[in-house]
Amino acid sequence: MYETATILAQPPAPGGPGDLKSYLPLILLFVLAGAFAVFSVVVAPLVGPRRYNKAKLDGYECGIEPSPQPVVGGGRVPVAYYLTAMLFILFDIEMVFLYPFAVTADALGVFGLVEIFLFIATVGFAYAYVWRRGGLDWS
Amino acid sequence: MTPTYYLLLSALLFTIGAVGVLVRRNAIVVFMCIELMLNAVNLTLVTFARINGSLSGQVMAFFVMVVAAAEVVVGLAIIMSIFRTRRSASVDDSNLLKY
Amino acid sequence: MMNLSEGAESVVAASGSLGGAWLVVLLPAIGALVLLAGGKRTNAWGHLLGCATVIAAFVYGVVMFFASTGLDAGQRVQNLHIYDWIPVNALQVDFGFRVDPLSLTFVLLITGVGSLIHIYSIGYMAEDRDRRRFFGYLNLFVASMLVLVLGNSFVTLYLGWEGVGLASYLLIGWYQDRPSAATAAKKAFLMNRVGDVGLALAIFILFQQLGTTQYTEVFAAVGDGRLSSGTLLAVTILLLLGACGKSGQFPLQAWLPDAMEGPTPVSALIHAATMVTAGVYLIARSNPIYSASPDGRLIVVIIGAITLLIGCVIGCAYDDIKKVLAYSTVSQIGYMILAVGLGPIGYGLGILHLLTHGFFKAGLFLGAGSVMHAMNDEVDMRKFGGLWKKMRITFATFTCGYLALIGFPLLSGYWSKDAIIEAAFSQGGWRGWVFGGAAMLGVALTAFYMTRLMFMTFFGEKRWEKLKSTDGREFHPHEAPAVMTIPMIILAVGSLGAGAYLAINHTLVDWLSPTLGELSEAHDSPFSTPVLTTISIALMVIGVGLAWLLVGRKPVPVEKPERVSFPVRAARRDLYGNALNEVLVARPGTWLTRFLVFLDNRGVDGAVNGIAAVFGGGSGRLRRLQTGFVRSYALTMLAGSILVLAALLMVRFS
Amino acid sequence: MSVLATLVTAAQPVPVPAPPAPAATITQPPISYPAIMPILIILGAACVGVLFEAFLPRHNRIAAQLVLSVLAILVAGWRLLSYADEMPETGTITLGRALAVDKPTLVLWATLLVLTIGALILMADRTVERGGYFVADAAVRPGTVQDRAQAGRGEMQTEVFPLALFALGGMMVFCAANDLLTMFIALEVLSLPLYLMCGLARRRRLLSQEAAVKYFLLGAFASAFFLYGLALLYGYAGSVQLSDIANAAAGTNRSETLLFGGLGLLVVGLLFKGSVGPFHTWTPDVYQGAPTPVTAFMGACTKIAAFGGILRVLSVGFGTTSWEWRGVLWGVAIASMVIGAVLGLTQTDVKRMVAYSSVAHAGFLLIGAIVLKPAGLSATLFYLVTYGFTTLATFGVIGLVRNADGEATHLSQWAGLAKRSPLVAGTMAFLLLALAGIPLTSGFVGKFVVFQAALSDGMAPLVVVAVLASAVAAFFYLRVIVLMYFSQPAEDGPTVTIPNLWTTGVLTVCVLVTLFLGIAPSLVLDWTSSGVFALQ
Repeated sequence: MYETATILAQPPAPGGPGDLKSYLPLILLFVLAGAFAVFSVVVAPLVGPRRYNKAKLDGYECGIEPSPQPVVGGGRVPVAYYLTAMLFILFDIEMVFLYPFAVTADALGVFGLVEIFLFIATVGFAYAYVWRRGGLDWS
Repeated sequence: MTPTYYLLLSALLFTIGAVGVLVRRNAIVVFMCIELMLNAVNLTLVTFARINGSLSGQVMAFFVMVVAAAEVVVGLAIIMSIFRTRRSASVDDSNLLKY
Repeated sequence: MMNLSEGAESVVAASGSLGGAWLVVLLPAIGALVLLAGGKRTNAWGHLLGCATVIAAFVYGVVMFFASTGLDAGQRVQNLHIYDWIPVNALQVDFGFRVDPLSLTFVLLITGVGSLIHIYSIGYMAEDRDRRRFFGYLNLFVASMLVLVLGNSFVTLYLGWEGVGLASYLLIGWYQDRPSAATAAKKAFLMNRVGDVGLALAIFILFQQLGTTQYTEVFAAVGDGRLSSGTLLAVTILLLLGACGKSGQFPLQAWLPDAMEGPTPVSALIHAATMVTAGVYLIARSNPIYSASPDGRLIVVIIGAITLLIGCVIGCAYDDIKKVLAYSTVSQIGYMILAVGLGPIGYGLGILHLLTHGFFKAGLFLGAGSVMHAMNDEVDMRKFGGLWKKMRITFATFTCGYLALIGFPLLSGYWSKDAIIEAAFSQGGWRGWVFGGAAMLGVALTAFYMTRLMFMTFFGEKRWEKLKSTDGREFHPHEAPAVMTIPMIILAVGSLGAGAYLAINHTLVDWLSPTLGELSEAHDSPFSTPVLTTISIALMVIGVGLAWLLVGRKPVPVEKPERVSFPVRAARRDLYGNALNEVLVARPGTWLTRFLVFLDNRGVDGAVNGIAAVFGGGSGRLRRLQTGFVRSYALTMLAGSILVLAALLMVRFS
Repeated sequence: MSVLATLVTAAQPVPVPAPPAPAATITQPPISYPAIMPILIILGAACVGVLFEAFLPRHNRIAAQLVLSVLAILVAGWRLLSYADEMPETGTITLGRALAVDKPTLVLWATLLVLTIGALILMADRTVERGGYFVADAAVRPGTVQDRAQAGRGEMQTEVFPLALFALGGMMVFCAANDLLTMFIALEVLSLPLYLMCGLARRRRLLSQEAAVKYFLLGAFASAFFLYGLALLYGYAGSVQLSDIANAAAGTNRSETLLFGGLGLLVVGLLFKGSVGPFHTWTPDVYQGAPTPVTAFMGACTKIAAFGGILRVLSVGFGTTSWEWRGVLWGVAIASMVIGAVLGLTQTDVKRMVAYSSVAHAGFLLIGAIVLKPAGLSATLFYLVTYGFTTLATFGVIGLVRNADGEATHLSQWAGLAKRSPLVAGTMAFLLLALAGIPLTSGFVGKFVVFQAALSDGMAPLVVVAVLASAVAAFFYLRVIVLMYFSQPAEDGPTVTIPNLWTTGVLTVCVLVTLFLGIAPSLVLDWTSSGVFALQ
C-alpha cells in the first residue's frame, strides 16, 4: 500500500529507502503514460489500416456529418466565424483580471485603479487594431 | 475529501493531455489536448493554494487562463491558415520539413 | 610575467631590438591583409608586396639575431608582453612572444627560406590568374607560423597552429578544378584535427593542473615536480599526438604525401621546410616536460623510428617525384622526432637536422618544381630521363640537395644525421641497437630511393621525347628563369655548407643551450664515432649502388608495370636467375613495400575514412529520426522529459 | 491500472489549514522605475506600433515602424547604460521581487537590444527581394492567383515590427524574472510573436506555415511542461520565488519528489527554448521554414534569453541542490553536443545545418550553465554574446544568396560561391570558422573560457567530450567552405544579392565583433565577469 499522502506531508528524510514509496506512483504514472504513448505511436501505423476519412479529421469527432465544403471560401463555417470566436475568447478572458481587482478594489487604493486602467488601455490598443483592420466587419 | 485526490486527478489529466498530443492527428484536437494539460496545471495550482493556505496559487491560475486564451488565439490563427491552404487539419500532412 | 622563472631558465623582459619582435609577425600579417582584402586592385604589385614583407621580416629577424648573440647566455631568453588576451579571474592568457635562441632560429628559417620561396613563386606562379591571392595565403602562412614559434604560451602556440593549418589547407586545395586537390585538402584538415584535439587536450590538462599555460610558469612547475608522472605521461602523449598530426608522423602521416597536390612552392615551404616541422618544434619547446618523463620520450622515439622507416620504404615505391620527396620528408622528420625523443642528448640535434633539412629539402622541392615547370607539370618520373643536359642549373642544385640528403660526407645531412645516429646508439642496451639500427637502415634506404629518383629523372634515356603530356602537348624541357634558379642556387649553397657551419664546434647547439639546455655528450655507444661514420657511409654507398644496379643500368619502362610495384618488376628483370638474392632481398622487400603502401592507403586512410564513415553513416541514419511529423517530435520530447525526470528522482532517492 | 486504483484508495486525509482572510489593505510594492525603464520603453513602443498598424496608411507603415522600433531600442539602451552606473553593486530586485535587475541582466539586456536592432534592419531590408522577406498579405492562401499577385507586390506585413518588439520585451523580462510565474508569462510573451513571425515568409509559404504550426504545437507542449513544473514547485515551496524555492530546499517537510519532479519539468520547458538536445527537434524544421531574418532573430536572441533564464533558475533557485541534478544535466549536455555535431554532418540545407550547429552550441552553453560559479556565469554570458553576433551575421549572409525562387539554401547551390562572390564567401567562411571555434575568432575564446570554467569545477570528462564534439562539428562547417572554394559553380547557380547599406552595416558590425572578440575579448569578458546574480 502506497501512502500517497506522504507526497505532501513527509519528514525531510534525505535518501532513505523508505522514500522510494512516495515517488513511485508518479514515476509509474509517467512510465505508464510514456509506454502507452510509445505503444500507440509505434503500433498504430503498423497494425492499423491507413485510411483517412473526413470523420477522423473532423474537428470534434462527434455530432452530425459536416456538409460538403466549397473549394473556395471558408468551408462549412466561414472564416469570419472563427475570427469572431477568437476575438471573443481573447477579450472575454482578459477581463478575468477585473474580478480579483473588483474584490480587492478598496484595499488596492488609487494605485490599483491606475493599474487596471492601464491594463484596460492595453486591451484598448488591441481593440483599436482589430477595429481599424476590419476584424469586426462581418462580410 | 482530501486534496490529494485533486492532485492525482490533475496528474491524470495532464498525462491524458500529453498522451493525446502524441496520438491524435487532428491539429485542433492536439491543441485541445495541450489546453487540457494547461487546465490540469490550473487544478494543481488551485489545490496547492488550498493546501498551502495562500491565495497566490489561485491568482496564478488566472494568469494561466489568460495566457492559455492568448495561446488559443495565436494557435487557432496559425492552424486555420494552414488548414485553408491544405484543406486538412492533420498534423501528419504537414511534413515537408524533415531530415 | 617577467622574471618569473626559476629552475634552469632565466627569463627577462624583452628590450632593444628584441622588443620589436612583434614587427616580424606584423609585416607578413599586413601583407596578407592587404592582398586578401585588397582584391583585384592589388593584382599588379601584389606579388612584390608579398615578397617585400617577408624579406623585411627576414632582415629584422637577422637584426634580432645579432642583437641576441651580443647578449650573455643568461639574457637570451626574453619575454615580450604584448597584451592580456583572455584575462578572467582564474584564467590569464597573455598574448606575448618569447624571443629566445630557439624561436629566433625558427624565425630565421621561416623568413629566410620563406623569402626565397616567395621569390621563386613569382616565376612559378606567373601564369596563374590568382597569383595575388596565392601570395596572400603564403603571407598568412608565414605570419601564423611566426606566431606559432614566437608565442610565449601554449595557447598562443595553438593560435599559430590553427592558423598554419588553415593556410596549408587553403594552399593544398589551390588547384580547385582538380577533385584530388579538394580531397587532399580535406584529408589534411581531417587528420590535422585529430592531432589538434590531442594538443587542445594537453593544453587543457596543463591548465587544469597548473592554472596557467605560459611556458615560463608551466616549465617552472614541471621542474618543481608539481605534476604526477601519470599526468606528465598523458601530456607528453597528447602533445605527441598533436605533433604527429602536424608533422605527418605515424599513424597520421598519410595526409602529407597527398598534400603535394598543392603548388610546388607550397610543398617546399609548408610541407617540407617549415610547417611540418612544427611538431619537432613543439616537442623541443616542451623539453622540460619531456625531460621529466622518460616513458613519454620512449614513445616519441618509437614513433620517430617507425615513421622514418615507413617513409623510406614507401619512398622506394612511388614514381611521382613529389610523392617520393614527400615520403622522404616524412622519413626525415622521423629522424628529427627520434632525435628530440632522445632527451637532452638529442634536442639540439633534432633542431640541427631540422635546419639542414629545411635547406636541402626546400631546394629539392624547388628543383622538382623546376623540372615540372619544364615538363608541362608532369610528375611521373617514368616519363622523365636524361634531363641533366637540358636543365643544368636545376641538375646541379638538385644534386647538391641530393647529396646532402643522403648524407654525403661533409655536406649538411652528413653532420646532422650522423649525430642523430650516434645519439641513438648511445641510448645503450636494446634501445641503442634498435633505434640506432633503425636510423642506420634508414641511411641505406634513403640513399636507395633518392638515387633511384636521380637516375629516373636526370639520367638514362630521354623517354619524354616519344611521349606527349596528358593535355596533348609535346615536352620541350628548358631551364627555369632566373627568378626561380637563384633561390635554388642559394638553397643549394645552404645544403652544401650549412651543416658544417652549424655543427662544427657545436655552434648551433651552444647557441640553443639557453633554451634546450646543454648538450650532454654521447656515451655508452657500442661504436666509436669514426666507426659509426664509416658504417653509415658504407651503408649509403650500398644504397646508391643497389639503386644503380636496379635502376641505373637498365632502361626504365615508361608504363608502370601493371598491378605490380616497381621493385617486383626490377627484381624480375635485373635479378633474373639470382634466386637467392630474390628470395632473401627482393621478395621480402617487395612484400614489405607493398604491405606498407597498402597499410598507408587502406589501413591508415581506412581508419580515418572509417571514423568519418561511422559518423557520416550514423548521422545519415539518425537523420531519418527527424521524420517531419510533429507527433514524433513531441514523442522525442516526452521521452526526453521522462528520462530527465526519472534520472533526477533516481539520483535523489537511490 | 491497478496502480492507479492503489493510488486513489490509499490516499489519507491530511489536515488542511484554512486559507487566511485577505488582508484589509494591500501595500503597494516599491517599484524602481529606472531599473525597469528599458522594458517599459520596449513594450510601450510595441503598443504604439500596434496603434501605428491601426491608424497609419499602408505605404507609411514600414518606415514609421522601423524608425519607431529602432528609436525605442536606442532610448532603451540609453536608459540601460545610464542605469548601469547608478545600480547598486548587488543589483536591484523590484516589482515585489518579480524582477531582478543585476549585472548579468544588464549584460543580457544590452546584448539583446543590440542584436534586435540588427535583426530589425535585416527584416526591413527590401533590396534583396522586392517587398522584403515577409508576405504582403498573410491571409491570402498560398498557391492561389492572389498569392502569385502578391508575391510581386512591394508591400509586407509590417506587424512583424511590433511583434519583434513584444518578443524582445518578453526576452528581457525572461532574463530578469525572479519568480517562475513572471518567467512563464515572459516565456509566452516572447514565444507567441515568434510563432506568428515564423509563418510570414514571402516565398515558400507552405514551408513557412508548416514551421509556424510545428513551432507552435511543440512550444505550447513545452510550456505546459514548464507550467506543471511550476505548479509542483509551488506545492513544494509554497511560493514560486526562486529564492524561496532555494530556501525551502534547505528545510521543509514536503516531499522532495515535488522538488525534483518540478525541477525536471521546469528544465524541460527551458531546454526546449534553448533548443538543447533531445528537446531540439523543432529547431531544424523551424529554422529552415521561417523567414531568414526571423531565423536570425530567433537563433541569436531566443538562445540568449533562454540561457539567461536557465542560468538564473539553476544558480538562484537550485544552487543548493546542484549535487542531485548536475549529473542529469551532464547527460543532457553530452546528448545535445553529440546530436548537434553528428546530425549536422549530413545536412544538405544550410539553414538546417546551422540549426544543428546551434544544438551543438546549446550543449556547450549548458556546460557553462551548470558550473554555477562566477567563472561559469561570466564564461556562459561571454559565449552567448559571441554566439549571438556570429549567428545573426550567418543568417544575414544566408539570406543574400538567392536565385529566381528566392533563397538558395540547398548546399549544392552554394558550390563555387567563392568564384561568384568572393566577399560573401569569405565572410561566410569566417563566420563558419567562428562557429567552429578556430582561434582569432570569438568562437574560440568563447569555447575556451567555458571549457576552462568547467575544468576548474571538476568537469574534465565533460570537457573532453566537448572538445571531441567540436572537432566533429568542425567538419560540417568545413564542408561548406570546401563547397564554396573548391567546387565548380553550377551553371544556374544562385547569385548574391547586394543588400542595402543598412544590412551591409549590420553584417559588417557583426563580423567585426566576431573578429574583435577573438583578438581582444578582455573588454567584454571584464563586463560579463563584473557581477553575479542578485539573490533575494
